[in-house]
Amino acid sequence: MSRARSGGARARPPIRLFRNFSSKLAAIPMVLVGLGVFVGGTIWTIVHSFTDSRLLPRLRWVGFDQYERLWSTRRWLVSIENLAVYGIVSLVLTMCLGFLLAALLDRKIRYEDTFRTIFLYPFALSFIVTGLVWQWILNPEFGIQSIVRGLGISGFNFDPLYNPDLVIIGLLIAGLWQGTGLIMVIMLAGLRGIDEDIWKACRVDGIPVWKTYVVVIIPMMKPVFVTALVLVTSGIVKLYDLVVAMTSGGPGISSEVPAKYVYDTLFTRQNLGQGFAASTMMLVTVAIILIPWAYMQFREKRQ
Amino acid sequence: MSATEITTAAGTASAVTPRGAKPKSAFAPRNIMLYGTLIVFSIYYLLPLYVMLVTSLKDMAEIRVGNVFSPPVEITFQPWVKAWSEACTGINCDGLSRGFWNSVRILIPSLILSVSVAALTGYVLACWRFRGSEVFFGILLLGAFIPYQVLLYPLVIILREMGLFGSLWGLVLVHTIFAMPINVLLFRNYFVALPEELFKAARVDGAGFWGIFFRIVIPMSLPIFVVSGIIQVTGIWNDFLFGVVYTRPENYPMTVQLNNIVNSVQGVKEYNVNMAATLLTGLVPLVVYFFSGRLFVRGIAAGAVKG
Amino acid sequence: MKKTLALLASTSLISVGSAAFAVDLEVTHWWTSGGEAAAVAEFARLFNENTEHNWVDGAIAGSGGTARPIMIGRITGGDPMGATQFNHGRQAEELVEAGLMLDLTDLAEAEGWRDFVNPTSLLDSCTLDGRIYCVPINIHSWQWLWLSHKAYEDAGVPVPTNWDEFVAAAPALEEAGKIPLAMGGQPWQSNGAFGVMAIALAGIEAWEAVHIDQNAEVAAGPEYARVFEAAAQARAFSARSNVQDWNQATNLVITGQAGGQIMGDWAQGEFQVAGLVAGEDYSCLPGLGVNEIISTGGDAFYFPKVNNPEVEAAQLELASLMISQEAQVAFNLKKGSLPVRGDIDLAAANDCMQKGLEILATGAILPDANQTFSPDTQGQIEDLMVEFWNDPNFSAEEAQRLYVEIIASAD
Amino acid sequence: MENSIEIKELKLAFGAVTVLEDLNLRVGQGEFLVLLGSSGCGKSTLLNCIAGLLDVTDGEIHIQGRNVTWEEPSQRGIGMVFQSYALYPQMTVEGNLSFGLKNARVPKDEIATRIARAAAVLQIEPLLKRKPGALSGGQRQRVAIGRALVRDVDVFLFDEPLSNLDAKLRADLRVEIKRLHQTLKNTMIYVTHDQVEAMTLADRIAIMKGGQIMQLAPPSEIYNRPVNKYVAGFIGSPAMNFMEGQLEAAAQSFDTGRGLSFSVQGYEFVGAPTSGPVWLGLRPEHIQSGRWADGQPVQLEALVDMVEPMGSDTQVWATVNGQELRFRMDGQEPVAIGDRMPIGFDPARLSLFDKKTENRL
Repeated sequence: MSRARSGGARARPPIRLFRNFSSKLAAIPMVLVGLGVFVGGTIWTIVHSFTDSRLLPRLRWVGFDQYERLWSTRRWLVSIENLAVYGIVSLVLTMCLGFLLAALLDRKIRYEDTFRTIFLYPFALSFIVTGLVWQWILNPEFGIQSIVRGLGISGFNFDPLYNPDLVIIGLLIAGLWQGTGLIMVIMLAGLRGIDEDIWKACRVDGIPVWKTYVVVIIPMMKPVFVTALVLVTSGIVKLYDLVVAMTSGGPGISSEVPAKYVYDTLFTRQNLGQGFAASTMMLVTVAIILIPWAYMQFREKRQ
Repeated sequence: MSATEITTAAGTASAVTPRGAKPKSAFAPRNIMLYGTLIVFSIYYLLPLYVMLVTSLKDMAEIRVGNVFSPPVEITFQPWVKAWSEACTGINCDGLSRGFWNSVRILIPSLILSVSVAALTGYVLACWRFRGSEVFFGILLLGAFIPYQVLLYPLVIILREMGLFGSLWGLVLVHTIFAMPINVLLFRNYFVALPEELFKAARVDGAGFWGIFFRIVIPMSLPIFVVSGIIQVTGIWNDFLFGVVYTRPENYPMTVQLNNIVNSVQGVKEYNVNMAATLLTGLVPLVVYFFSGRLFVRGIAAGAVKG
Repeated sequence: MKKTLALLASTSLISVGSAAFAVDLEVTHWWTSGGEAAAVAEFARLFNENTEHNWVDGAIAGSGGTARPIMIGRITGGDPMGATQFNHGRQAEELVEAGLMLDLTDLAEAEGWRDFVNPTSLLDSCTLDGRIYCVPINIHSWQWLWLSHKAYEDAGVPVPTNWDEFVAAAPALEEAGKIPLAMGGQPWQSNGAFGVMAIALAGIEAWEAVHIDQNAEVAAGPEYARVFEAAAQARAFSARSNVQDWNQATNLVITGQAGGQIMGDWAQGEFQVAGLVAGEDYSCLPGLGVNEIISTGGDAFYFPKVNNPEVEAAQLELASLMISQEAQVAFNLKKGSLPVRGDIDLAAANDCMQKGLEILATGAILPDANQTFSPDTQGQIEDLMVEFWNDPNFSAEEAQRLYVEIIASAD
Repeated sequence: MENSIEIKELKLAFGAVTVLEDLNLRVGQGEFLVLLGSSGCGKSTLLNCIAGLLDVTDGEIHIQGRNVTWEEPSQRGIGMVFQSYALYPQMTVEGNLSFGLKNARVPKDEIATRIARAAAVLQIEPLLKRKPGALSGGQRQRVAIGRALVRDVDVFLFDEPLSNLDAKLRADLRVEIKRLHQTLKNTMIYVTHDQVEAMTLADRIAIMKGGQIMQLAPPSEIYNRPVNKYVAGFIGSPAMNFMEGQLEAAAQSFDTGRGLSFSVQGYEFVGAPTSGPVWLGLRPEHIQSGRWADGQPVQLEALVDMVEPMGSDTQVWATVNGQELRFRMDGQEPVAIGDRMPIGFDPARLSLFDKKTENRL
């Protein structure tokens, strides 16, 4: 029957482009977004970082001037330092906390659904909302500080949002609150994917539970950790909304972050060249972190 | 001699009574620790929600005298009414209600378009690889790390050239673009994990690119659609930056109005109205979470963890 | 009223007589606090009542820093609004250069803006290559110290009449549990307060040398050293004001929790909304009571090009209306700012506004920092100021050194 | 139309890696061909090329006289059965069977007839309304076969269809496939790594290694006259004994050089015998022991190292003059470690391979 239909059998290989034409058609959005927006936008940005563009982009070259100024700007240096501190602490804590919570939930407990929902719901809320609520709770006049003082401990001081040395802690409290839930779910999914027999083997071998996690389970969950790492890191690099909603970079410039510097210079200060230089530096940083990782992934696949 | 006897006695005893700890009761120290830790963490996670709720039900006088954690003495819904329909930005005093419907109008097309484009792209990458497709995938993944601010300006230019700037569709397009990296990753990983032979069987059965996608792949992919859907609902609903940059005021989403209400302080900061507005804004994603949390975990297990 | 109508008639003559066509004109601005919203509502009311057109309000809350990028994005993105607020000065310079703004010269000449706008420097900052591109609508001056009578009564000291008295009275306020100086955490507030102190304490000559000639030597000199010392002192006075927004800080003064606040004349609106009476409940010291001088910054409206003759006609009508006597009076009374016209009677204005008008009449005016520095330089100074203002260990000398660096490379 | 399938000079490469090279194969009308080899030998790849699921780099594939090299899989007139069954989980059994026919726009009543016929042949009528998730492994594979059956094609392709089943089901279904072939008389190409399946089912077996067909022959020939050492070692369980040694062409004798030598007179050489180093292959089941060793042309004495009783017979690991040998003996015969016993065999059943080329001599 099918034979009858295709009497004129094609003996020649078709042109490569038209083979599976539909799939090529369906790949167009990806190609356009990848090349047009991500690559194109990035190149455009890098090119304009070597100009003195102000409010509107223009191609008047100034070499590395923008970069020289960038690296002699205190606010940028503070921003980088803040991001490094926040990034490292938040990465470590998010991973640890996410794993801890997932491990606890994985101990065949009762009300697992309830606990899981409680840990995950903040992820549904925007950073704007997160920032507002925690700003309110950490407000020394209404929030935790006043409650504890009300209990009679009058010397209690906890006003991270008004103390330049502690403000990163304030951001972390809110950031972790919002972000750990997703990581917990990913870790939980990873834990559920581990063969029950592994647990049995470890029990038979008499390995304590904590040691089983550290020595056996965590190494087995490498791909899960990689996924989580990618998610957390990409979020940290983009850290902006939370800072704007909670502190606006204050007190002083003590909680400024690079993304905010980029936004402010681009749009408020109307200095596109400088903003583009800053965003190029952010991209370079990301690339320094990502390229070795991508290379490793690629090599692993080859083997 | 006596030493031998003692050993024997001990040996006998151990033969009679089972060794090792007895099965744990519900109040074993280990369980208390387990649940104790969970409850402590639950307090940390629930505290803000509680504060928001309690504050939104108090009137301003009570807020000024009490602390944030005390329950309302007299429950008032006035802040909610005000947040929804009366709060002012500039000279418009219609609260969040207008923004709510705008957000719905933005959410639905953005959700449909971004999830379908991501699913289709993931399908191409998983099942119909072509020369260079992996390179494009790599570029997309790198895109996930580009700070939005970097692309804000180029996108203004792209949208302007397309004549979409300021329109609802321009914003839908922007949401679709920025949703691609992470969602394509999810879909691709999920589709790669589907048995390859199924795909071959369908080709032998004469199903083409679209036939396999619609008849075979989609019906098997509910969990990952749920995950992608949830991520998109929250992402799009909570977006502030794109909403404000790429649309005009009559299309401003709810978050922009939330920001306006919270930031346009007229006299004293009305914390109760702010909290009510905050809760109202977060309501849609919260409801989505509460009802599909279980599917979410299952989908994550299938899509994000493998590969 | 008659005059307004006459003006409107003349406008419609210019605008090819198509005024009968109703247009929804979207107007973006960042006026969202109580007094500001009331003021802008006056514009909207007059526009809706006196023309066929419709005011579509595009308020963006936050501050100019939040709103401006959105406005610029809209204009450069090819989806311009009907009219938009900018501060006087250089914020919109490049947009005008790029030909994105409507040329208002014909309207301005027909109505004779140059004859009644006072000071004329306001119109100059709207002018590029002899063409006029914006409508100045008010004059805002930064140089005010707002003082709460209640706070000083509570502390049992007389209300100061100049900065030195204010400094002297500060310890008494501290003792009474008051904050001597209220200060919001936003960068522009720190920067603004510093600017005020610079004019008042360094003197006009030094200020002009730094701002207009961008003379770094003067910025490094003893006059400015004094300013930085005073700012360090003010920083100590304001240490306990844990607020972000400027009107939150004003509220501390209104409620008597704080002694005073250095803030522009827009704070006036907040006192008014709160029902306080100038001279009785609060007082205001222009130029910190030291140098009675005001800077003439303010707001202006620009009209992006839309290439639609009907909308263009409506834009011109709005421009004409905004500078009309009736609108100027209604708007500025609510806003607490000074009108841009020298030919109107503001008998209804209160004590503080009258003071401002008097100073304006004597010509003791300076341009605003927004007119002298680019937004970029302004931003750099803001960064410095906000850091200085919030870090008690940041010495005045160090701040001055960094300030000099910025001035040296300013544009 | 003598050949059902003809493959000419087939080449398949992924980038720099060549998987199949210059492969030629002819499959007769109604023939049951088994592609046999260990994993990674290219047998499944070849099947996928025939099915059109992989695009070939070079060469031609003809099915029923038609050049189908660039046809879509569904247009090639093939049906295919997969190892993992590959049933569409969201469709009922009936839906699975009809999916391909619907895609080919076969009329409804025709679909019904064909499904009914296939279901009857495979005895899956009661399962038609169920979904695959509710079926056992054996039932699923029947449905998968049914899916190929309803297509009413001349060529069936099986890709390790029994590998996911347990031993007993595998044996049952094997018989059933054989019976199906006898009834339908279709051309069938069957990929497996299981030599029992290959030997029992095949008309001809193609043994593959490294993307090339080593030997294409009926099972008995493969078993008795393997063309090279690889094929010889691959087929047969337990595996063939191999001895390294020297062949004396003139004397027709073999010498390990370590104290064991015997005559190979009676061995059928492929060409003229030449002296030189060789591998000598001897199947364990061709070695007679105990009293059955009497009368064999070659007789030796073995020392028993290890014994594996299997019930029906016993496998013995022994040493003969320093040379390890495995052989089988009757399960009822007594044997113990350390026993010495006579063994014997017929050189006609030996295999001799050149040491260097490993090809049959």
